[in-house]
Amino acid sequence: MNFQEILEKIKTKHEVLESKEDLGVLNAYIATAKIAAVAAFMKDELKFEQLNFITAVDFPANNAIEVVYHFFSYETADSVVLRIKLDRAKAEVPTISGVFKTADWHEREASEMFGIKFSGHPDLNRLLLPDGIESPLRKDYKNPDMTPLPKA
Amino acid sequence: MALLKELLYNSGKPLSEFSSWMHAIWAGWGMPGFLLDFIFQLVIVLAVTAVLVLNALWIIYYDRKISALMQIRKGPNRVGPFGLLQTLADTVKLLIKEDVNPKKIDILSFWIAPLIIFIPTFAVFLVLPFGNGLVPADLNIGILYIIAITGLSVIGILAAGWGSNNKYSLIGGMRSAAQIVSYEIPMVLVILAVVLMSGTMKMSGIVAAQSNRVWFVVPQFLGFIIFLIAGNAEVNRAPFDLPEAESELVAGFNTEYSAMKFAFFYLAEYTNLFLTSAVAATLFLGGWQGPFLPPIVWFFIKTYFVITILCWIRWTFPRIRVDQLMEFSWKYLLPLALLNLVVTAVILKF
Amino acid sequence: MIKYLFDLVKGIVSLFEGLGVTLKHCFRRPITLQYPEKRPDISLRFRGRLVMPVDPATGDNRCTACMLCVRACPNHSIDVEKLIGEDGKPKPKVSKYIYNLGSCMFCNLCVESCAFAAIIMSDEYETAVQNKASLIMDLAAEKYKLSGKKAPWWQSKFKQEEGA
Amino acid sequence: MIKAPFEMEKISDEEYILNMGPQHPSTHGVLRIVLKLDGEVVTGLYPDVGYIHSSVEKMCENKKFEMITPYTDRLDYLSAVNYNWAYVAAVEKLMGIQLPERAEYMRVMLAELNRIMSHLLWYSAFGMDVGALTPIFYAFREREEVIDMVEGMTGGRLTHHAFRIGGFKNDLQKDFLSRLEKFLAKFEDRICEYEALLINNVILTARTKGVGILDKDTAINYGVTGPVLRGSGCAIDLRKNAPYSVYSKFDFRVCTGKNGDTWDRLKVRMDEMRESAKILKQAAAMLPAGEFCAKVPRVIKPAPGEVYTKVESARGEFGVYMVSDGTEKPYRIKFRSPSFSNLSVLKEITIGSKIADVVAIMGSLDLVIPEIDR
Repeated sequence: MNFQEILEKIKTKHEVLESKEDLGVLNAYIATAKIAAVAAFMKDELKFEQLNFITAVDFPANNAIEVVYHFFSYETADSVVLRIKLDRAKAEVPTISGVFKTADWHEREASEMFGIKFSGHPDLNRLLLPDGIESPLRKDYKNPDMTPLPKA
Repeated sequence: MALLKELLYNSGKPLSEFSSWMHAIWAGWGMPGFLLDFIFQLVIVLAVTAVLVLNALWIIYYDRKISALMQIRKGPNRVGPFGLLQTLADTVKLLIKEDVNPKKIDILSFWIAPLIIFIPTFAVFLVLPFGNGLVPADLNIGILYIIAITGLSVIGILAAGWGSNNKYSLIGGMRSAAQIVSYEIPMVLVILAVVLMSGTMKMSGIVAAQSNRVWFVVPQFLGFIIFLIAGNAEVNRAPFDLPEAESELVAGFNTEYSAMKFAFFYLAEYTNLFLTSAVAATLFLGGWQGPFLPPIVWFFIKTYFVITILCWIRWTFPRIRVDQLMEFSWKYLLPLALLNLVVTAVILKF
Repeated sequence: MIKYLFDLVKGIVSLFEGLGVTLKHCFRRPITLQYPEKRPDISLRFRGRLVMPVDPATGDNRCTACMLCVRACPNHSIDVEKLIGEDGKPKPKVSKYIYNLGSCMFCNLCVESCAFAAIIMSDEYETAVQNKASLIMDLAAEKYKLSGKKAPWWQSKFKQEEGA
Repeated sequence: MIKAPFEMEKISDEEYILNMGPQHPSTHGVLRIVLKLDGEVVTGLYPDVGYIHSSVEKMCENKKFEMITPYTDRLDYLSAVNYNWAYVAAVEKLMGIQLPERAEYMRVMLAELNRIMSHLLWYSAFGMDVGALTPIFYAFREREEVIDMVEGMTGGRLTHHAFRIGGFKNDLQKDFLSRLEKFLAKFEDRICEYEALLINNVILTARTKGVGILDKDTAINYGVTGPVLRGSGCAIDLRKNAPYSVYSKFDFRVCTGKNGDTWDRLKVRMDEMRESAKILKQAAAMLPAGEFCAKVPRVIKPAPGEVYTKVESARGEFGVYMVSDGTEKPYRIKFRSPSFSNLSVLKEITIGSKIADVVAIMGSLDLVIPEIDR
């Protein structure tokens, strides 16, 4: 399937806000509240069984954090990226850990790294970071301990 | 020369002659006889202990060399010629190290555990016939004594596990207790079959019973195998090294032990290995009997043969799981040992 | 029942197979390398610590203090100070080449970036030192003499590799 | 690094908490597993990761593209070549660099040698986990040979920094192919020896068969990849399913297990070593002459865009998600590491088994902690 076909298929059931092609891979923007339903649709109907990863990209210029869901289908070897645009100040998105178990840890990681709240997540505890470090992967993160390496 | 030969080949007679000769002199000085007996026994105990400690050091070296041979490496070769002094150096290092007592330990059981393990291990050797008549104390119930005393070490392991105040130690101690208790039974049943065949519980008697007939390993082959397995389990060596399973329980019951106390455990472990092998050699391989060489040499050759087999097994097999360990003992070894006993009894009767 | 017995026999056979493997290895040559006395034969391209060897042709290092290696280093392990001549102007020569072994990750990017092959990853692999301060070293002052099989390779500016 | 949730819960009188790690002989790194135990039976489990989190992703945002390759070595120090590959392929895809044929084959050869290296280390470590102390010496004997070969090619023994963007820095060393041939000639027999010593041993099969059963659907649902997934009976291998580089030209089998238990995972890895040897033989025969590096601009500035490249590493699917904004440095890099997902399934397959099984199952998952923590 090329990206156009996949896009058409998603569009039959769910609304796609915006879409683009990036090196042959479909990037579809989904409404925030819809993500769990779309993920379930991807898994059950379109046979995208594998969720490769969930992460986020911070765009302070647009005041947006984009959550990226990367799917892969073992049958057709196609990839699809679903994206959600979030407000940087109020980043909250429903969890899809009920659909994909692998989302559990990936959401925890994205949550602590970007300060995104995944509402409905069963165990949104810290995964990798110790207490006291808040969303280090945001572009405006400043840590007083973070000094540049000494010049040799 | 003749005396030396006599001493080597038929140690009992010259020793008793020497003893009565000393008694005569002693009585001439007007001293009570029991005092001399006491001194004699003290000397014997010290001699046996010294021999065993040195022997344990040598076994450690031997084990390491065997493992090196199997693992295509060279093993200890730095301290002394061929690394012979390596284990001595290790022991000295352990003895002079700082003695660490962790917080919140049960100090009494923590301290007493190495001793409880160490002492019975050495006490057992009093009834082992090293050569013809070379028995420190030839008890009538020698084999019973061995079974009874070796059973004591489980208390030490439990005490170590409990006293360390460490969950790994506790699990290790518990595993060890369960393991020793369940493997003792098939072992005792096998020994019982041997006793049936020889008609005595005296260790020297069991050896003597094998002199005119074949060694018991032939009629009691199944028994010998069961004894090796159970004995291997009793000394907590791979594949039955669950109490100190490194990858699961860090070091099991000796997780918290260091320095001298650890050295005690270590020496006791290898002495136990020697003990099991020696008992196997005595019960099944004809003890000290053998042509040409002096009896004591034969005794050690046979013992080391068994040790080599146990080492070979240790360095080849993975560890067994705890429930399988119990299952193996109760479901396979025990019925087999019982069968062995019954068949032996029936054959002897008819 | 037959399957049970079959499995039992198979299990026992598998035990003896394992014993056979270890027994077979008893008669193979040990692979031990008695380390401090015998050294491993390390390859030509091995990346040990960074050195700035003295070129025997000129008796000095080849560095021109162009800072390419400083820019190529991923974790700022290299710092270069240019030689200031008597007239107060910087010369294309290095006065101090400071290398932090502690943060170096032996990626070879500095050597690859160098246009003059002034630096090379040596075959020194025993780089432990007593204190952290001695991890930071001045390579220009060290006047390292490259020897062994790396020397001709470096002489040819990494152009030609000898046989092996 | 948090307190495990069930620590706060009420624990019955029969149960207790055991901290396995962060320093424990069988967690293979700095991993803490909190176990709730009833005697020896595991009733609760909570993996606690992050002890060596080094924020590689943040670091990479401040590095130029060519500087990041050595960092990917350090994510998984056991199969560094494959990790290089995923990263380098991402940049190449963004820049549209076409590799010369020879470079592709060289990459395949190094990657397969690397897979053998990693599996051999796994084999020895697993032997240690289950209490067999001899396999490590046999496996390391072969591993040394492989490492020597890769060292001769790249210069590094563990963190090879093997690939550069666009190909290689050096050609294969002259004796590489002859050494490879010599090694492959005896490797098959050696694998049989390994299997006789450990994998087929009845004690081990009794310990691992029917233990830690991971069924197909759960595995896919948890995003498990690599030998663990194939052990569950899923014939999914990125080298076959989404062939990258020249993998489609080789004839090899995707090894799978039947029941998804621990033993299947072991067997899959042993078979995979054989398949890797097969690929190596073919690659050595097919290796074309020519250039080993493509023409790469001196300053690496990919076009703006996003890319996700994935390779089948020794542990599973390793992917690099890269966002470029057209500068010399990546805007965002995400490393999708296989052990991260593989560890998350541990709780699912361990509860109800014994402590010894936890160790065996963890060994069969073949975790490398730095790539989980990153």
